[in-house]
Amino acid sequence: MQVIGIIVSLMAGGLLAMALGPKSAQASRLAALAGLAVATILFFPLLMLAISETGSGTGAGAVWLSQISIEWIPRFGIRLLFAVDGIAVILIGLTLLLGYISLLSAWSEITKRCGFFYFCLLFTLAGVVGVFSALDLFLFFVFWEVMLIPMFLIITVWGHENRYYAALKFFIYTQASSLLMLLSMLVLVHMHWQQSGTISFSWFDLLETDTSGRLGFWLMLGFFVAFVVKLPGIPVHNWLPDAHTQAPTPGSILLAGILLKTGAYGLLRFIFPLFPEAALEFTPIAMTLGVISVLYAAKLAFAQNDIKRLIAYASISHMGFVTLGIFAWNAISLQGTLVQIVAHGLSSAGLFAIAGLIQQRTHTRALDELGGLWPQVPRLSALMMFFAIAALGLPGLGNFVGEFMILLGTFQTSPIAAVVAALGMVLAPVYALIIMQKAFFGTPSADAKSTSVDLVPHEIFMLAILVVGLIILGFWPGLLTNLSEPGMLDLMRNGLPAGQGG
Amino acid sequence: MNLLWLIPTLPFLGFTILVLSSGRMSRERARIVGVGSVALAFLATIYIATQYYAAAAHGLDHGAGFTVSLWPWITAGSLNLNFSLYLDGLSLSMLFVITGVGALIHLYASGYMWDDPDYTRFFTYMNLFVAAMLMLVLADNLVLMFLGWEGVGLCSFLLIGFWYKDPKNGYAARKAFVVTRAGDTAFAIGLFLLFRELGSLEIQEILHLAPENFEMGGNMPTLISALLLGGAVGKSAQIPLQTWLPDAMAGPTPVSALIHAATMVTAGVYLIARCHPVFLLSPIAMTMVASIGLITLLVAGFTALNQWDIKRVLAYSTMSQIGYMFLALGVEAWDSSIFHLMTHAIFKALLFLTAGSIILAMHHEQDIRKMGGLRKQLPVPFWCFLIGSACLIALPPTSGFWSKEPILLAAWEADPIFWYGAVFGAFLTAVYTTRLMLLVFFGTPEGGIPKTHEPKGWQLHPPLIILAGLSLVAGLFNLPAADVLPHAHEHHPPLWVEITGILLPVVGIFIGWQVFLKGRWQALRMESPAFDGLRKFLASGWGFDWLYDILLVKPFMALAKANRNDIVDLVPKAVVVASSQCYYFFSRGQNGQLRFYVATMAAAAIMIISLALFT
Amino acid sequence: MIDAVIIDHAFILAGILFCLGLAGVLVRRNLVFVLISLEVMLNAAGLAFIAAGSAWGQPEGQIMFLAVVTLGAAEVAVGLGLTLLLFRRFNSVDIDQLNQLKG
Amino acid sequence: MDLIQLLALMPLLIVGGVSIVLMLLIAFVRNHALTCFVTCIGLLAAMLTSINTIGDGIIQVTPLLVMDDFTRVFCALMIGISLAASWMAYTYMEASDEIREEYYILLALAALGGCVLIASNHFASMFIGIELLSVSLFAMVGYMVHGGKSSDITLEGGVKYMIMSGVSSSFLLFGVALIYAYAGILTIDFLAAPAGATLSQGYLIVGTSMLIIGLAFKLSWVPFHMWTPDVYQGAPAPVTGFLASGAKIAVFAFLIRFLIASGPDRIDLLLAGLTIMAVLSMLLGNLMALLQSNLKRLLAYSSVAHMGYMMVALIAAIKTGNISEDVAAEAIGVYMVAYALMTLLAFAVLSRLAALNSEYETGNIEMYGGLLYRHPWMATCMFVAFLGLIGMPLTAGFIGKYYLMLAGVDQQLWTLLWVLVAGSALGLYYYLKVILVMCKESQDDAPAELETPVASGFSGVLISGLCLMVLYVGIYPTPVIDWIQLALASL
Repeated sequence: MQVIGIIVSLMAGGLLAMALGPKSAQASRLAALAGLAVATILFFPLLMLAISETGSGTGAGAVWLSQISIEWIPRFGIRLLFAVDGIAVILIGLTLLLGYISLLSAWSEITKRCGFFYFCLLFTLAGVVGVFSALDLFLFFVFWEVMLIPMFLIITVWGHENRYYAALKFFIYTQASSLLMLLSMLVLVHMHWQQSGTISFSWFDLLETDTSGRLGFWLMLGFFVAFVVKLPGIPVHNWLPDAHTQAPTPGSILLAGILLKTGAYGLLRFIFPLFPEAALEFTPIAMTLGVISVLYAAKLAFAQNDIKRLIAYASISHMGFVTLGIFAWNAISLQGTLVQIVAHGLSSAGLFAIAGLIQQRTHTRALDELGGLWPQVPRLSALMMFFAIAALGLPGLGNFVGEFMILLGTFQTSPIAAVVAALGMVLAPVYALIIMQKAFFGTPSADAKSTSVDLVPHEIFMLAILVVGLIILGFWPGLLTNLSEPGMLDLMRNGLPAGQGG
Repeated sequence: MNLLWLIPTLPFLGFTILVLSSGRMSRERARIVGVGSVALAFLATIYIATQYYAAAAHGLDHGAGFTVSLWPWITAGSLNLNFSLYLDGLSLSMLFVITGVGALIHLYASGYMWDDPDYTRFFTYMNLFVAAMLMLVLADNLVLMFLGWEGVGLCSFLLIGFWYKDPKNGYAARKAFVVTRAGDTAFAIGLFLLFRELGSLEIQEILHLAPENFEMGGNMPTLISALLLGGAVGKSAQIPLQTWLPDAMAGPTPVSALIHAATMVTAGVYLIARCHPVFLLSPIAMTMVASIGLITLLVAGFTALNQWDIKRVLAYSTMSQIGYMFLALGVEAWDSSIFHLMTHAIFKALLFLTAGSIILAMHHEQDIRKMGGLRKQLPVPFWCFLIGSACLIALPPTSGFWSKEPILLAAWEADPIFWYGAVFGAFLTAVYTTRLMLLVFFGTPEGGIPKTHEPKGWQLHPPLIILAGLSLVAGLFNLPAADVLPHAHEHHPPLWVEITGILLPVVGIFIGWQVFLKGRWQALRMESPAFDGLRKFLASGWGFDWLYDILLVKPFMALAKANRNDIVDLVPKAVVVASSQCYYFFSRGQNGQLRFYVATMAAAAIMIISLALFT
Repeated sequence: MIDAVIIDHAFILAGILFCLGLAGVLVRRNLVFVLISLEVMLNAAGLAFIAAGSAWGQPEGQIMFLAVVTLGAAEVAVGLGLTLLLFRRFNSVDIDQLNQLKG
Repeated sequence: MDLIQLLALMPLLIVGGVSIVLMLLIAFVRNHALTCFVTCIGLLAAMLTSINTIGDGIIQVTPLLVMDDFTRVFCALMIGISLAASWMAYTYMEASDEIREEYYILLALAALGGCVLIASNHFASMFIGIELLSVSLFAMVGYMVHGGKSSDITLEGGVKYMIMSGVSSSFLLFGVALIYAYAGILTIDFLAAPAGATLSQGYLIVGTSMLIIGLAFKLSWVPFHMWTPDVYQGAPAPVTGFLASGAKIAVFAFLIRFLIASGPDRIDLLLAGLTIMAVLSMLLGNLMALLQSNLKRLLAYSSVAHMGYMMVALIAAIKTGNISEDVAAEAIGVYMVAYALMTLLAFAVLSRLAALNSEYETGNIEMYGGLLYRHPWMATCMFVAFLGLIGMPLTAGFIGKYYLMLAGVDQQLWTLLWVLVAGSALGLYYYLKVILVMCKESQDDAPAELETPVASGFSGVLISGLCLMVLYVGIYPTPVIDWIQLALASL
């Protein structure tokens, strides 16, 4: 029930911000903040419920924390089915947190048409929260597509130099691939209709359909393509670097922090449980894709000259680990995937926020034009150092815990994939530290316009939240993994083919 | 005993205070926090040690460790690691080395770095380093050790690249980080293999489970030990992954003393000592460890002979001394290798710090060709350097002798070839140490004895003197590590072996004296053009740098430059071109001619009717 | 009932008429003549109706023919209106001038 | 034709009456506002009567027309579309110096033609309906001939439509004649009625094919689509709106009735031709629209593509045999409603803007640069229309596309579904291009515009109404689905 409250309050906040927009930018910011605050207040009971569930510690807590189902289109058994389990609570929490971060970063960066910007921002958040909590496939698809529009607008209206190309590419990639998902969803529902006589779109009913065989494989492939495009996996990742370089900083934070996670969540929730046999058969190929994304994206990241583009490729490399973790499909790698998702959300949000701050100060993103920033902006550089280290997976921070658990889990299923992916850990410092070397160390290049003032309090506060988040995730991942324990075990049981036990 | 968690938290606390102050703290307060935290950690270690001995005294069976479990760290499925510290003889002795030598080096550094603008930043990194090293040593499970392992690597990166103005330092720092990270990846893969085979990553559990699950000499223990060895080799700068240590000298000298002599580089030795039951299960791994030690020992020895930078000579000598420790581990002289680790930490720190004073006195001049005859102007550094060199050469009364001798004897016991190599290494050490001594303190460089003014300050001399005293006396301590590690069986090699072991260094000193001070047998100095190729080869660390450059770095850079914007981008571009070509092709058909439209309509009609009729 | 053969002949004639009309529309450039060929095509259809009607001996055929003729007339009326406008605008009735809308 | 049957025909009568009343009204007083008002009220009355007579059972009025729920629902839709066409024409006509009143008479006649077509289950009434619809459209397409400089392209559009439509009607007629020769009856369920066939099967095949060719022209399926872009660009915006939605919906409604009437043993030979046409429509429609620079031409090709999408459901309907209770017919019905709403919304906004500056209609898409900042509400409505055409969820377009896909999946039409997915993926580009242009920050000065057009509020109401309906059908489609099911049940 609270989930609908969260979505509605976010939308209301957005509309209010838009209404107040023309009057004063400050009013629209406060309206947006109010919307987000109400959403967080509604989120807390859900969190408390989740924590109390894990209190039982034995992981036997109830899987589904809150479930609500309202009839929508009776002709096809489509229902407004919102259900939240441990995994969804964590991801919604991450969305709200990054909502605050992008709001804070939009405080100084977005000047024109603020009302409309906060409208788009909050609607993206609402769409993403919807994706994480919708368990009726039709409803999931609706949220999956609806969250695209505000993001598209953010890139188009407030983006940088050639934002139209980037927005167009972003929209077409995701929309075209989700058409494939729509097709496979419909065929799946049709199979369920033939096998069980009732037509329904709910995830719970569709779990029972027997999807072994050639058709099942094609359906799984349809879903897989849609999620890998969003993830993004290697063959279909080209939209991310362009979208990130051209999006405004709050836009990049949203895009990297949350929108990529919907792809990972989709893989987690829909591939294995609905198509156990097909997914098992597809695992080797998926793992090779994952490994290639890790290594190829890392190499590309190293070669980039634009900071945001470099960080974008770094995100692709981190998301390569997620594909690996999911297709290993055992308890350790799945929990690792969740930790990796949250950690990547925080660290890439931090990296993009700082890239934005650098651009605000030096009006350039090109690494060869930057240099010797450390003496001018020591605090900003120290924070950038922290996030760069988090990105390369230093133990004690969230990314390492995620990557380590994924690799540990993947090693059980296919050692070769894990070993080759572990090379990614060697390449990570190569691209992460190149930013530090080119932008922060060394002497400032001759024409560098050094009018940069160090961090302003609200910027530090924004980055501090992320730093604390990463450290907590690094030292106490238990806080997260306990929450998702029941949900993950239940998911795993559904994901294993009929034959194999738990 | 349950105050054990205090030891790593004190330096970490120092680190957090310095970070949060972020530049607003004055130098004095920064110094107190920086040095104080490590000193307090040392006191805590002493307190813990007294409790440890007290427990050992009334009947706690020897070698039994004491664990303090703080909170559940990573729990998922069958993996549940918790954040717990483990103390036993081995880790206690390591604690002594880290906090003891660390505190002295911090004290020295507070004077040495006094006029450096980023004073607080320096101590922030140093405290973080000590905290990470303590975490590494006290970790109860291998993943926590990995946390310390990588934390140490990070701090070495930060400290090597401390003077970031000069891009070369940045490059050296990144090189160190990436090379050690390669080793760490091997270590991580070893962990995965261990987890898959034994189902647990707790060190104590592994040490019990390993003998039961693996048979002696099987390929699983060999593979695991090889991987762990990979990690150790990366961190301790042994043969395959040693190219980063000489470049690491770009950092300030106290950093080189603390990290690249006393503590970090010994992490590999500690790892192998800690996991010795696994290594014992595969003789092949043991011989690998020993041979790596031997080869590094010799390669480093030869290279040190041809170095002109004072810190690089000491770096290569560290590399060769750690070679000795690996050799000791390889020939199952476990406790003597840890003992050598302790003594080496002391006298190598002493040598580095004195070198620091000399460099400071010579206005940051590190090239020993420009130095000479400094013994009068710098008395304290001269005597300390002399004692340090004596220990390095392992002359009888010094601690160096007490720790190196058993290694040689154990080497003979295991395999005479190891002994011959080790002894020749000792001879080389004697030669290059004497060379260093003479070139810096005796004789006169061409431009006359340079004007130096010795840096004053109460923080500089006391640590040197304490370290000098310790390096003389350290031979007598018996480390608690002995009761954890298996006892080396008594060596009783033939008499001539012992005598050559002792005499050869003296011969080395004599030759060094003759060649470098008396100027005889100039050919030996290999400066004539005939030896040019050989000298350049030896000076560059036997060409490993060149090799890795060709094998790895160049192809990666070329590949990166080749497709800066990745080729997969061509696919969407191709789709765009194809569809616009189709557009142009069909739009030619739409030419606005009415009669053409009717014609197409008629043609289509005929097609459909015929299709209907004839199919 | 007239046997099938005669009906076939009638329909062949109607078919030929239809194709001639279609050819007329294709070939002629003058709008008036295009309208005439349109009429020819419509009447061919009308003829077909009559033939079909007589084949079945039902009056529908001829009723349909009447409907065809009237509606054809309506069409041509509007067509001639447009021809008038075309002449006034381009002072010629050549339909090849109308090729501005393309691409 | 007793009283009950007459009353049953009430919606058609009212629409016919409207056209006559208009003619008389114009004879006395030429007042644009009054004419428009009368048309709207008349059409509204017709629509309401047809809506509340739903459920009165099937009344066969003369062998030609049948008034069952199907006719009532789709007549209501048809009249509603023409109401919208007249409503949006008011602002458009105010801005032009053309003589305005005759447009509404033609519109009423066209609506009447459409309703006759929908109500007909006899070839004679079908033919009359189509001819009435087409001939009135000839005049409407070429309506703005006297107006300013763009008049010669309107004339060109009119002539082209007239000739092509004439050819296609003759094809239609010849086909009907051949069918009549073969089956001996002129009602549309000739396939089901096994009259004593004396002539060879060939007559039937050629006859049906020519019938389908005639209808294909009207629905602008690909080989017969050549006229669509030129006529859409040439005709004035409200007429194009009506042409794109009204004309097509009426013919499609007739097709459904024809398929259901012809019962299970329909001719499978149509499948091959239809599948090819469907594939070509979907691919060519989208491909040709990719780099279009004129908005109306772009919408023309998009309508070709959308007709292609609807053919998927049509083919699925043909293959299922008994059509009434399955998904395919519903898919066609729902898609018709959705498509009509979206196209009308797009053209309503276009004609409203064309009233401000004729360049919006005839000029390049760049004219719409920065529209989001000059006319926010207009841009948002256009935005919703295009998102609908893309098939974005929460718009009617998505419900329509979802239904089509389900119908396709139901009959395992894998190739068609793949082409549908590829086509709509291609289609994304040009719809997004327009949306992007609207969001573009246009540096050069805004195009010269009249101050707010006359009675902008009047057309604003229509646009907002249509926009909300597109979203309403998208968010809560059940009422529309129930209507369509009701209509199909009574066939």
